[in-house]
Amino acid sequence: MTPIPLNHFVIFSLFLFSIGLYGTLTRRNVIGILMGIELMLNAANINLIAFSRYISPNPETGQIFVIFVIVLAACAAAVGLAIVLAMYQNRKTVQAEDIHILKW
Amino acid sequence: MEILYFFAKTGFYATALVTLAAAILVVTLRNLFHCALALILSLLGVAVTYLYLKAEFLAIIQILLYIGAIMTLLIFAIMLTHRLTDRSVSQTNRQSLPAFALLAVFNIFFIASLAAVPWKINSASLAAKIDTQALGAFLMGPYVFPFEIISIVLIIALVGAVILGRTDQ
Amino acid sequence: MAYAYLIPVFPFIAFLIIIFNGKRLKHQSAAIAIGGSLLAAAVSTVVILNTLKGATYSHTFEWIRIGTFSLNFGILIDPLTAMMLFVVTYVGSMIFIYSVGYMHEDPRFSRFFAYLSLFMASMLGLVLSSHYVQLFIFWELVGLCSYFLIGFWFEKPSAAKAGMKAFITTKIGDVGFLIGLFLLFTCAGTLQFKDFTPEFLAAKTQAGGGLFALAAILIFAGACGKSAQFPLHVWLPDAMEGPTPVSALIHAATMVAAGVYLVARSFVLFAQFPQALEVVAVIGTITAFMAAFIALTATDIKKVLAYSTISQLGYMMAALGLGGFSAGTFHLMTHAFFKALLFLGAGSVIHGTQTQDLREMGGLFPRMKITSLTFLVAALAISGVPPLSGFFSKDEILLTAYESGSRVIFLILLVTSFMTAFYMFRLFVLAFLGKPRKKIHAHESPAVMTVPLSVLALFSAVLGIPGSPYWNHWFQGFIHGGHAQEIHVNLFVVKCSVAAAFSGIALAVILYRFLPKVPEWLAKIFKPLYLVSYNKFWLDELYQLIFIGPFKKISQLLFRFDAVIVDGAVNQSAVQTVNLSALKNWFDQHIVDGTVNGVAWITQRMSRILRKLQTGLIQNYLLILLLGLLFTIVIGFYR
Amino acid sequence: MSTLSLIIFLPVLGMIGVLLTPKTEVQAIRRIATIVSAVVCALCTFLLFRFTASQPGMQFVEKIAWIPQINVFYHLGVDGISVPMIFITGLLSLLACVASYGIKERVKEYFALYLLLETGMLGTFCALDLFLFYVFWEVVLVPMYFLIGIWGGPRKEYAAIKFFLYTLAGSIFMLLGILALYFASTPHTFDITVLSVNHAFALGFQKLVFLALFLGFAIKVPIWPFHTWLPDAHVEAPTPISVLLAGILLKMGTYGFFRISYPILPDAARWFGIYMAILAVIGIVYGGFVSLAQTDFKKMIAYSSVSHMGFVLLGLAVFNYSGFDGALLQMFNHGTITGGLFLLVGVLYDRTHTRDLSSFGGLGARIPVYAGMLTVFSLASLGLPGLSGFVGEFLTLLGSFVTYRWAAAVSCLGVVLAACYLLWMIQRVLLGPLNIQWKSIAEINRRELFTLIPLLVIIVFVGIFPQVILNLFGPTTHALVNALGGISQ
Amino acid sequence: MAETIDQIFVLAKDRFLDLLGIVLPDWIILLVRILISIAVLLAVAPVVMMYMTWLERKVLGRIQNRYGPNRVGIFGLLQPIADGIKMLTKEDIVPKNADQVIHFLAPVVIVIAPLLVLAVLPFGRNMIAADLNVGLLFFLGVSTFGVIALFMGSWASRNKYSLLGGMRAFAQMISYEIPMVLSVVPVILVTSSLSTAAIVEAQLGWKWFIFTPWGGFAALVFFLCGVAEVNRTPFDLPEAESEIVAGFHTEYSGMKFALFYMAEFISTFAISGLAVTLFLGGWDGPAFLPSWFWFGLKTFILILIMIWFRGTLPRFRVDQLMGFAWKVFLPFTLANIFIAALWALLPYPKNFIADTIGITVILTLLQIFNRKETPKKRKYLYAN
Repeated sequence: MTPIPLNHFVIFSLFLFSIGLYGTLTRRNVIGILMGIELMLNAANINLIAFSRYISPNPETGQIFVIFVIVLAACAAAVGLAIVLAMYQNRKTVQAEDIHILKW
Repeated sequence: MEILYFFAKTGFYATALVTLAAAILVVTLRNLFHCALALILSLLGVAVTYLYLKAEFLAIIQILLYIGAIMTLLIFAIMLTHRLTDRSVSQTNRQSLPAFALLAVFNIFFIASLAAVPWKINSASLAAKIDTQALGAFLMGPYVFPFEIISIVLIIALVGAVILGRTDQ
Repeated sequence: MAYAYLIPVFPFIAFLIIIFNGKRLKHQSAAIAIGGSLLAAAVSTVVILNTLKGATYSHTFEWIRIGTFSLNFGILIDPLTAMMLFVVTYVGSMIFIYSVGYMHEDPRFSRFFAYLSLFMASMLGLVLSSHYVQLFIFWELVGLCSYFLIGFWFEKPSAAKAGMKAFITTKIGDVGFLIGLFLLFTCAGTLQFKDFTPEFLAAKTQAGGGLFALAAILIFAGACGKSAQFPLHVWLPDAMEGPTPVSALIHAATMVAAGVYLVARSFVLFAQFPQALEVVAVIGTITAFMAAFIALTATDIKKVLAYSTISQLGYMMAALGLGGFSAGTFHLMTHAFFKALLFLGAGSVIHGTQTQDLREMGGLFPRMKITSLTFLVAALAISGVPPLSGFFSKDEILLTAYESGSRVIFLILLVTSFMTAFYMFRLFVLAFLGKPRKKIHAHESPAVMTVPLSVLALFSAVLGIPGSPYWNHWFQGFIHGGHAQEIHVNLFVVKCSVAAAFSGIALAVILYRFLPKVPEWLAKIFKPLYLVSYNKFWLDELYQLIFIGPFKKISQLLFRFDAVIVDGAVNQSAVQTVNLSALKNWFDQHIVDGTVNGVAWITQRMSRILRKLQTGLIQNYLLILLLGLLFTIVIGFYR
Repeated sequence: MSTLSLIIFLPVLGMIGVLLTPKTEVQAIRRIATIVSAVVCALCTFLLFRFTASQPGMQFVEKIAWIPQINVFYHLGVDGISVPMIFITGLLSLLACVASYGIKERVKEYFALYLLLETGMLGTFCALDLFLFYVFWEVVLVPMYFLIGIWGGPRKEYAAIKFFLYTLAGSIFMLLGILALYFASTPHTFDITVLSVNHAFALGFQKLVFLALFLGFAIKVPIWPFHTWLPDAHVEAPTPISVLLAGILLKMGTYGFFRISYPILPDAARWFGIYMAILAVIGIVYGGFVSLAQTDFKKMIAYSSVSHMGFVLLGLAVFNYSGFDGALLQMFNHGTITGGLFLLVGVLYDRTHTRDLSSFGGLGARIPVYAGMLTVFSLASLGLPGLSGFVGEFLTLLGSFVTYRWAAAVSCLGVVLAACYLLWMIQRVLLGPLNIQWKSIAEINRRELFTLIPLLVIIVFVGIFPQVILNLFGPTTHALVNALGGISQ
Repeated sequence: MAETIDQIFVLAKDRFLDLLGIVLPDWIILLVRILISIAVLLAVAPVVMMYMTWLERKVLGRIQNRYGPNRVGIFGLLQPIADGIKMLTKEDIVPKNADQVIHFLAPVVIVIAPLLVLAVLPFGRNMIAADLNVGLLFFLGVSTFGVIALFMGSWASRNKYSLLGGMRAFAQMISYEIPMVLSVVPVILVTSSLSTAAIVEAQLGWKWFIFTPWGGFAALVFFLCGVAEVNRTPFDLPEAESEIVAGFHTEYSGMKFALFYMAEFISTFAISGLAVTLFLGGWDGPAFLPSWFWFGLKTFILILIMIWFRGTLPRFRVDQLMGFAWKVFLPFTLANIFIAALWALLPYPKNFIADTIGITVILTLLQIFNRKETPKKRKYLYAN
């Protein structure tokens, strides 16, 4: 039995990342952007685990880093959503393009 | 038994396909609620991918944590979007085409460069079994410092979120 | 002898007790003060008796030491000290006792005794000092007590002023004294009394003694201030604002004699320099005459006595200046007793009549017999009627003057002697004889006052004997440290003296007892002279004109100078700084800031074009970022 | 932490404590400030006794690198010159703190600034690094400005600004001098001990630097004609601040001469001696005359400070043992005596709300204890033997007489003038008929007495046993005189 | 004999697979082995659910002094089947505005989660469908899927009551999940395993965790959180009929409604089973009866307790509900971890005492801090 080639994981994660990035770039809704970011983070996680499993002599490092990333993602989500909430309360919108007070 | 492994491998590719399909739905669907559900599916797929990488603990953690996170997202999606079904409003901005083009170029370059890399596979690592206990020992051993830092960051984020989200009474 | 330091300590302890418990003690404070002075007197007596046997004592300790320089204070007991101890403790004790009666009604009774005790302590410290600086310290302290006691009834503005005048006037002298001390120290390198021997001085002044003489004269300036010598005598008459016992103790018997004591103590120094002695003699003579002249017309009973004191101190100074060490000191002693008696008698009169003006008194003799009699004894003594004490001492001074060869001084002193007798009996007649000129309820003073009067009268009467030919001039020998002095009696001088005394007495009695109109008539005839006397040579006014007025002017002027010029300069510099700042501000706003604004304006123009890049859309930025990333990758790929 | 740092920074701790107390808790704030001041005072006394007087060098030295790039050290130490100053600072701070109970408004800010001021003063007397010295010197300035400017009298703003700007102008020159010393030394150093031992600068340079430092110190002393801020500041400042101003701040100027100008610039010091003597004599006489013209109680004492500090300068100008000892003793005495006088003025002002001398009169009969105190302090001020003022003036004059006879002789006029204005003041306040306006004036109370008695004890003690305190700084000043090549007498 | 009865289901499965092994290749056997387990669970679960409804109605009836179902079959034993037929045949109504797809998906998804978690429950000795080494986490993780499905259903219904119910359910379940997970941590700590089978092994021989101080309290917390997780009285706010009609399943009928119901009951069963596994020794019991019997007995006792709750307790208020989770359970469970650690560290008599003291202290502190706050009398600084 041969294991699944590493490149397949990497390409999978690359696609996942690209899709997430696409969402981040194109979504008008801030929540949509957050979703895109979640996807990107997951793609990164896959890479972390895959590389540590395949390449690294210490296969646990990737997993541990993924734990950290998940926690940080949770933090980011919490803070990000709080910001979105505050934004909505102040400006009654969650559209990214409506929020441009820093323009000029 | 080979056939089972074949099934298993096929299962991976199927999962990957489902995951990517769901991800595409996430970024293209108009309805945010649907997007979120698609995201769940996508994340589930990632969890399964973890299983293929023999990271059971992480797979479960992925489900456990992201469900809560996405539930929250859903709530926000509902609370903060008035016109979920309003078809007249575009959900994407005007840069989808350049974004797509750029990403396509990016992917092409990436894959092209990837093919040129000869990975040195570490077979010992590949075969190693890392159960939850071992992970815990690592977390409490060599990685205890980042672990503690992360917990502090978590607390800070928590407090920050509370303060940001508080309405001025 | 080793217990001599206790002498000033007793009164000082009394002072401490009284000052801190004044309110509680009330009249008991008198007992404490008297106890202190009597103990001092007792110890003094022991010391004096030892001294009489020829013993001297000195003890020093280091007070300040800076590098090689040190001030060694201590106690020095020699015949001069012994004599002063005798005067201070005995007269002092009598006056303490007298004060109990005199001050009985005063609300600040115990304060009075506290000050008296402090004075007593300081005075005793002064006479016991073995070092000029130590003496200076006590010198100042007695001055302080004098200040307090003159201003004792400070509710009277005149009293308060008199105290200040006394202090400041003597302070002027003291400054001279201090400079003299510095000079002396610089020249001699020591200020220890016993170091000043003729041999020492001779060795030091071989190169020339000008500075020494100057130092001596400056020290004499201090004595001038303290002993109310011309021209610093003006404070003493005013000092009569104090209670009469104070006048008696401080301004007649002891403190004012401190100046004489100082000159006597420094006699070796003075004797070495004739110039200094001359100054002393001249000043003393002038003072003696001038004060006596003023006393002729004074109408205040205490003022008469005050000028008399000045005059007598002038006598002493003149004697010292003429080289009559023993004469001066002898007169100091006798004068202390009879002048104290005179003041106390006057006090008794004032106590009995509640007035000080001679023109309001008269006919007191029947009502105040003891006072009158004792006063008479003192008056006779001061006039130089033999065989009372004043006769012997004054006679010796005149003798000294006569023998010094300076006839002018002798004559002046003789005239002064005549005037002394005259004004004393003018006083006596006006106060005690004749009929009361005003309705006064005069009454004899209580025993506590009359007994000291009697004791002092006794002393006044007999104290001349030790210095008289009858005792073979024992005192003179004693004061010179046991060397018997060869003093021959000059009968001419005696005759002159006695004649002056009796003529003066007779004239006074005749003029004021029997021919009351004549003095007024005389005053009209000799109006200029009368006015000179009556207005005390206009010295106060003169000082006011040439010193105090200008001083005040100067201070006002300097104050204005300070406010306008010095402070004005400071403020003006501030104002100019502000003006300059305004100018700079204009420059800053229009030129410097203009440049800055111009640059900013250009920048703004440019940025208006560039700011289009800032879309404010985060995804736009992200896209550009991605583009950049891609660019980098491509570069990296095809490098 | 060693003693000196403790002494210096304890008030800062107290300040923090005060700042952390709610401003309504006036009682607690006062208590904190008093306790801190008391502890500092106790430590200063402890220092006084632990100090080995016979050694001329620095003791209790602390040296820590502070800004090593420019060779700045946190360098503390005391010798015979600074120990009495530190002691009097600790003592007066405590007494003035107790006297500050009369402050009724903005108590919290007041005590906070007060404690900061205390730190600045103590630091100035301990610093052995020019940089550190300058820092503390300026630390004194700021709280003083506020203390006068907020709690002062009617013209407080004017007085505060004048004080601040004037002193600051002086400090700028001082800073220039310090920098000149720094750049002239090799290797560059701010260390006073090093500068004074290892460096012999050219006379011309020394003169320039001396002049710069002189301006800084002269304004603080203040030396005529730089004195005009003093009467204004004194009159407008609240009583305890006047006490500190007169008792300690003025000493910082003369202390600067002792600590910095003289050891580092000995040649220039000798060269300038005669001019300093001239200024001193002018100050003494001028101050006396101007005091005589005053009708304001506080202003009179303020000008008397000019006169008295003139004596210090005179002693400084003569370069011999007695002159230096006298100057230092006079500094100490002036701190106690004038401090006491200002406290007494404050006592009277609290009761009558006027300082016009002509409006009093006859108070001696009504408030005898106060009168006694005022009299004793005045007498000490005018140099009555037996009290401390005399010893200082005597030694100063003696020392100056050796070098400049005329100066000493003219200065004696100052003594007479002192007698004049002080006695006249006593006459106008205490003597004469009672001004009926004050017939129910209250006697000095126990708290006020507490602030005066320690000073009184010191005045009497030093007056009678001056050798005790002379021994304290004698070795140090004598070493300084020897180093300056002065006369050892 | 007892051994045979104990292992009767396992033996049956093995025999069957042996028979199949004769004709089929290995990999099919392996698949079948898995499929059999799945099939059994899928078959048993609805039956259990059906008779749980019966049991509930019966017991409730007795509590309310009435009979309960008694018409269909003896004691109404056939009532669940009748109900099932009724459900299947009822009209399936979908609201016009509803999100069709999600409205359909929700009941499907919701039933998956409780069925999945059954896989890691050890029903008896060797009777575990999948002995995962992260079994416990699997249970907890998968069971949260229920929330998603519930929310999907509530949102898709386009009914404000539904949505409110969904929101409530979300808040409640997320809140209670935290103390629930934390209350499990001591068990993991002591057994150092996440495998449910291993946990049961650790308790064999009457060393049930409920008998330890920390275990007792953890069990209590876990059980109450479990009740809340499955939205049963007194935590049934998401479907509070007096407030929001029927909550998230207002717009469901027919079989879809039945699926919701089924999910709830299977969840109840699963949670009870897990509580038994974690704290009550799982299938451990006197050997005279088979292990699966003991497991079933204990589970049903817990289910009966839940029914008893429903029959006797009123509903919580929303703020009380949240407060209970955050202010009482959360701090207590956190402290409990520490106490369990003490237990694991110290020797026997000492750890008992330490734990008892610790729990007393915590309870006291909790009581003090959660005391109803009576505002202090206000001090007026400026007004009077």
